[in-house]
Amino acid sequence: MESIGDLIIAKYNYWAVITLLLIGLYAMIAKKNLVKKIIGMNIFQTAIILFYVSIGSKKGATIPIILHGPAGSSHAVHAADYINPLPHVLMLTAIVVSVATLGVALALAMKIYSQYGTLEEDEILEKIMESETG
Amino acid sequence: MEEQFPAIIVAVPLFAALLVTLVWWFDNRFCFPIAILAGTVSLAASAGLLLRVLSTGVVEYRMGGWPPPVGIVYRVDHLNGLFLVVISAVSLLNLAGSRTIAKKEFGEKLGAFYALYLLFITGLLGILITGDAFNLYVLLEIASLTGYALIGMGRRRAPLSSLNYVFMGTIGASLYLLGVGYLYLITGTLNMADIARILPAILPSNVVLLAFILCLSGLFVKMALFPLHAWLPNAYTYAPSTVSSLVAPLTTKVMIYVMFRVTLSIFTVDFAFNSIAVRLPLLWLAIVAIVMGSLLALAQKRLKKMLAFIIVAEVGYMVGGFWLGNRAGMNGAVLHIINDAAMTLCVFMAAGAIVYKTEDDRLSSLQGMFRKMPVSMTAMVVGGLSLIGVPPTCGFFSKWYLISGGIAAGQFAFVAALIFSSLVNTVLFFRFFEIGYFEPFPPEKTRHHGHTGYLAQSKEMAEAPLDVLVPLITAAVLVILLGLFSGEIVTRVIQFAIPAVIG
Amino acid sequence: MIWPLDIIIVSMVIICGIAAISIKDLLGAAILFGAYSFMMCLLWSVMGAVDVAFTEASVGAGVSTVFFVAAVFRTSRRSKD
Amino acid sequence: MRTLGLIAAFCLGGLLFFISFDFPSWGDALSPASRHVSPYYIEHSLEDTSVPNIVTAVLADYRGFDTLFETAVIFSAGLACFFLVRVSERQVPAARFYRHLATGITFRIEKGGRLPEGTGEFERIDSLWVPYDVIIGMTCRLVVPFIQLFALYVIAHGHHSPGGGFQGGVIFGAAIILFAISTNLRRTLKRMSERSSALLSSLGVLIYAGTGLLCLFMGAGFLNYRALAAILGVDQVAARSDGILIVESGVGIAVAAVMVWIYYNLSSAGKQDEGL
Repeated sequence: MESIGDLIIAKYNYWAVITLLLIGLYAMIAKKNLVKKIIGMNIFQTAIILFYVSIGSKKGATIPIILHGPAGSSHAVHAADYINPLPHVLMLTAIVVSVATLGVALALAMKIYSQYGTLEEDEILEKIMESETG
Repeated sequence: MEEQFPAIIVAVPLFAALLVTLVWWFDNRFCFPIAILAGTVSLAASAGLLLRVLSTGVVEYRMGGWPPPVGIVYRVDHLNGLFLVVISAVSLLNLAGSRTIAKKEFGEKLGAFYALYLLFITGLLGILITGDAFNLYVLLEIASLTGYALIGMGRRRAPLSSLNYVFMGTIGASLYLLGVGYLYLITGTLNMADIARILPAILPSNVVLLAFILCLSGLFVKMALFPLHAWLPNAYTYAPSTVSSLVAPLTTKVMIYVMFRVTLSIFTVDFAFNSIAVRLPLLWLAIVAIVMGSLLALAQKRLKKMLAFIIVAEVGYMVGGFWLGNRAGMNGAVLHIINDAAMTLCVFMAAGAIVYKTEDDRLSSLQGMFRKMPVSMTAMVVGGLSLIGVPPTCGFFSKWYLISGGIAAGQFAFVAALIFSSLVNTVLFFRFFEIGYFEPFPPEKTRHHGHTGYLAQSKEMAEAPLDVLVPLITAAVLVILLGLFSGEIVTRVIQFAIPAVIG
Repeated sequence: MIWPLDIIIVSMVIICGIAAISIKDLLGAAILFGAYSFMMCLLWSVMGAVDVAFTEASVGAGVSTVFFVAAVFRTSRRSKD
Repeated sequence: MRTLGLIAAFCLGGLLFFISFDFPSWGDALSPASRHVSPYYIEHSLEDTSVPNIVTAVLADYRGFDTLFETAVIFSAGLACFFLVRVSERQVPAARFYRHLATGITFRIEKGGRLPEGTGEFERIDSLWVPYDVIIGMTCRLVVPFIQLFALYVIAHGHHSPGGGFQGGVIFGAAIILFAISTNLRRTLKRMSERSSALLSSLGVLIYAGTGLLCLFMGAGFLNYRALAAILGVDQVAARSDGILIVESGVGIAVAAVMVWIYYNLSSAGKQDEGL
């Protein structure tokens, strides 16, 4: 039987991921300001990156760079000594995707601002209503 | 060279996109020929690959020469071999018709448009061909990112709709990524075939179930299944014409393909259809999508928005057909993806030609349009007949399969929804036909709408230019040809694409 | 992999995340987002994901913040929520 | 609709929370994720590619195809920002500001007024101009070359230490952005024009994709660097290592150029006239 403390230590990373996911989703759904929504989107994406990095971590292992022996001769490498590198690779890609999405989203927000003069979604919708009826 | 086809299909459009960006800072004129050339090469390679799959079976291509669970692998079977040909043909056809309209819509940024267009195609073709769950996510992001940019260049509400699409699209893709993460956590691999090999040993497992739910809900956001469809109508309506005729036929269909792939090749038929009870809820979701999409389409006053809601209903067809879980239903769903790509291309290209000439897509402004633009309107009618499901056109045959699948599965609500949706489409296109053919020109009304322009007032023929019309006619002919050869397609290709387990 | 340190950083990450979406000044939100990214980067380097942490430090805390500041500078700092 | 969305979000959160009890514990060395594929990378990357940094080896070789598209994603982001916000240069701003270099007096010149360009006595300034700070200007001028040098080191040393094309590229781009912030956008544009940033970003991806195609034409598969052995005149393992270096530098060029390009467009709202 494991105690509550052990359980928390074993899982708190996943719970942090869930909290961050919810913060991001909340900002994307409930906030009206577009920049706030974009920040929420980024938090959502980083939460997923944190999830992958948590999968990769391994107790008692070191960073995934193989230590050279003297004169460059490679000694036998044991998988248990190094942290799982695959999630790190995947997450490098995911970080790049998130910054790319950020750039496009900010460009769109800028275009919206030049069109309507505001970044608040409700004010923008009001202006659209006005222009469509009037 | 033949064994390199899978790499060529994806690498050539990517390479062409880069070349276009290099060239257009010096000369604008080379962009279009380069794009057309790249599209043709990739279509030829897809066709060659499909022939090879038909004769020898599944083709595998190892990226960087690494064997499957270690490296990334491309895997082509009957299902995606067929879609590769369809998607590259549809995008090439639209590209061919884009020249004049794009010049008008994008002006100086024409080169950037073609580069983004090619990157978009690269993403979609890559999604179709890849056999790696994470690689699929990266390609998905390429296709979406370029899609956001292309849609955001439209008029009026386009940037806002595009930003909404960014949010929804990111949620969808991230949920899919999270689902893949859960699968990786439990299996330790990202290769689809490898996951499918490992999964049966660890079932039943809550983590796998959650991964399934996450992947599917992410894909549902991306394909705009009914309660999650909110981003689609505005984005497709306000997008530039050349873009909506590219995005509308392709994105949702490719997402539905991904649903097929994820369910059949990752989670396996046994898990998805027998172990867990998601079949009926998803079928009902599809039924609701069909009914609501049709009803909402009925309420629209603008041509492109009406077509966009028809797409929402059509997504319901394919999702429903798939989750019927029998052979006829799946045949119908796969066939309908192909047919729907062709007929949506046809109607959106026709709509693009009309908007190009009149600058107005309100249904009420289409009066007398048959006399002004006979070819475009005829193409629109062919597409419309296919959406309704009238026999010589392709829409009839896939709907026939779907209905017989529904009857075989005993799901009469699905059959009723299909028939209801056909009736609604009949009403929609008859209204369209009535306005365009029978209503006379309004005597004074047009002058009040500032930019309705001289065209609305003159009664002479004013067709779109020839390089728009030829691809449009080809698309219309394609709709009919696909109908005539649908039996061939099903017996030669599609029936091998569906796992033998499904009876 | 020292878990008390880890828990402190995790809570800092969550606090920065909540602060970034609740502050009314958008420039402040951009800076807080930078702080959030930097905390995240620390967390990852504690977990041994050095490459990811390096990337996050240069992208999330560096360039992303610059983009946010540039966008806020060219639009408006005001936010109602 | 909004409350419905929130309820759905919290349902999702609850579901994720309950399923988290089925997970292997954090840091469990025996979890399936660390047992199936990843040991192969850890144990074989050095002999396959002679790259000690496993992440670099996996990134650029085993899963090099992902990275090609990652670079394509960042390239399309640059292109997309340009496509969305860039406005044509022909739009003349409402008013321009000039500063007389000798006296430090600033002028406002209305639209249509005669511009004192080319005399060499005046300098154009931004409409929200703050007098130059000697400390900031000098520090940035001193620091920028060292940052760039560090960026090159990060790219080149990615085989042995954390880092690689992407990180190095971002740092290089950030150095140029720092220069643009500490002086002004126009001066930066003179050193690195928009056209050259666009061309470089496309060139960077082209290096990567071109290496892949070269391997394809050499008879091996796409991105199979082993085929480069014949060209480079080294053995196959070293060819993989060199191939990784080539594509990493391609990534570095592309990323640096795209970061600068996006900054140009975002900071000036597409006018490329007055920056941050």
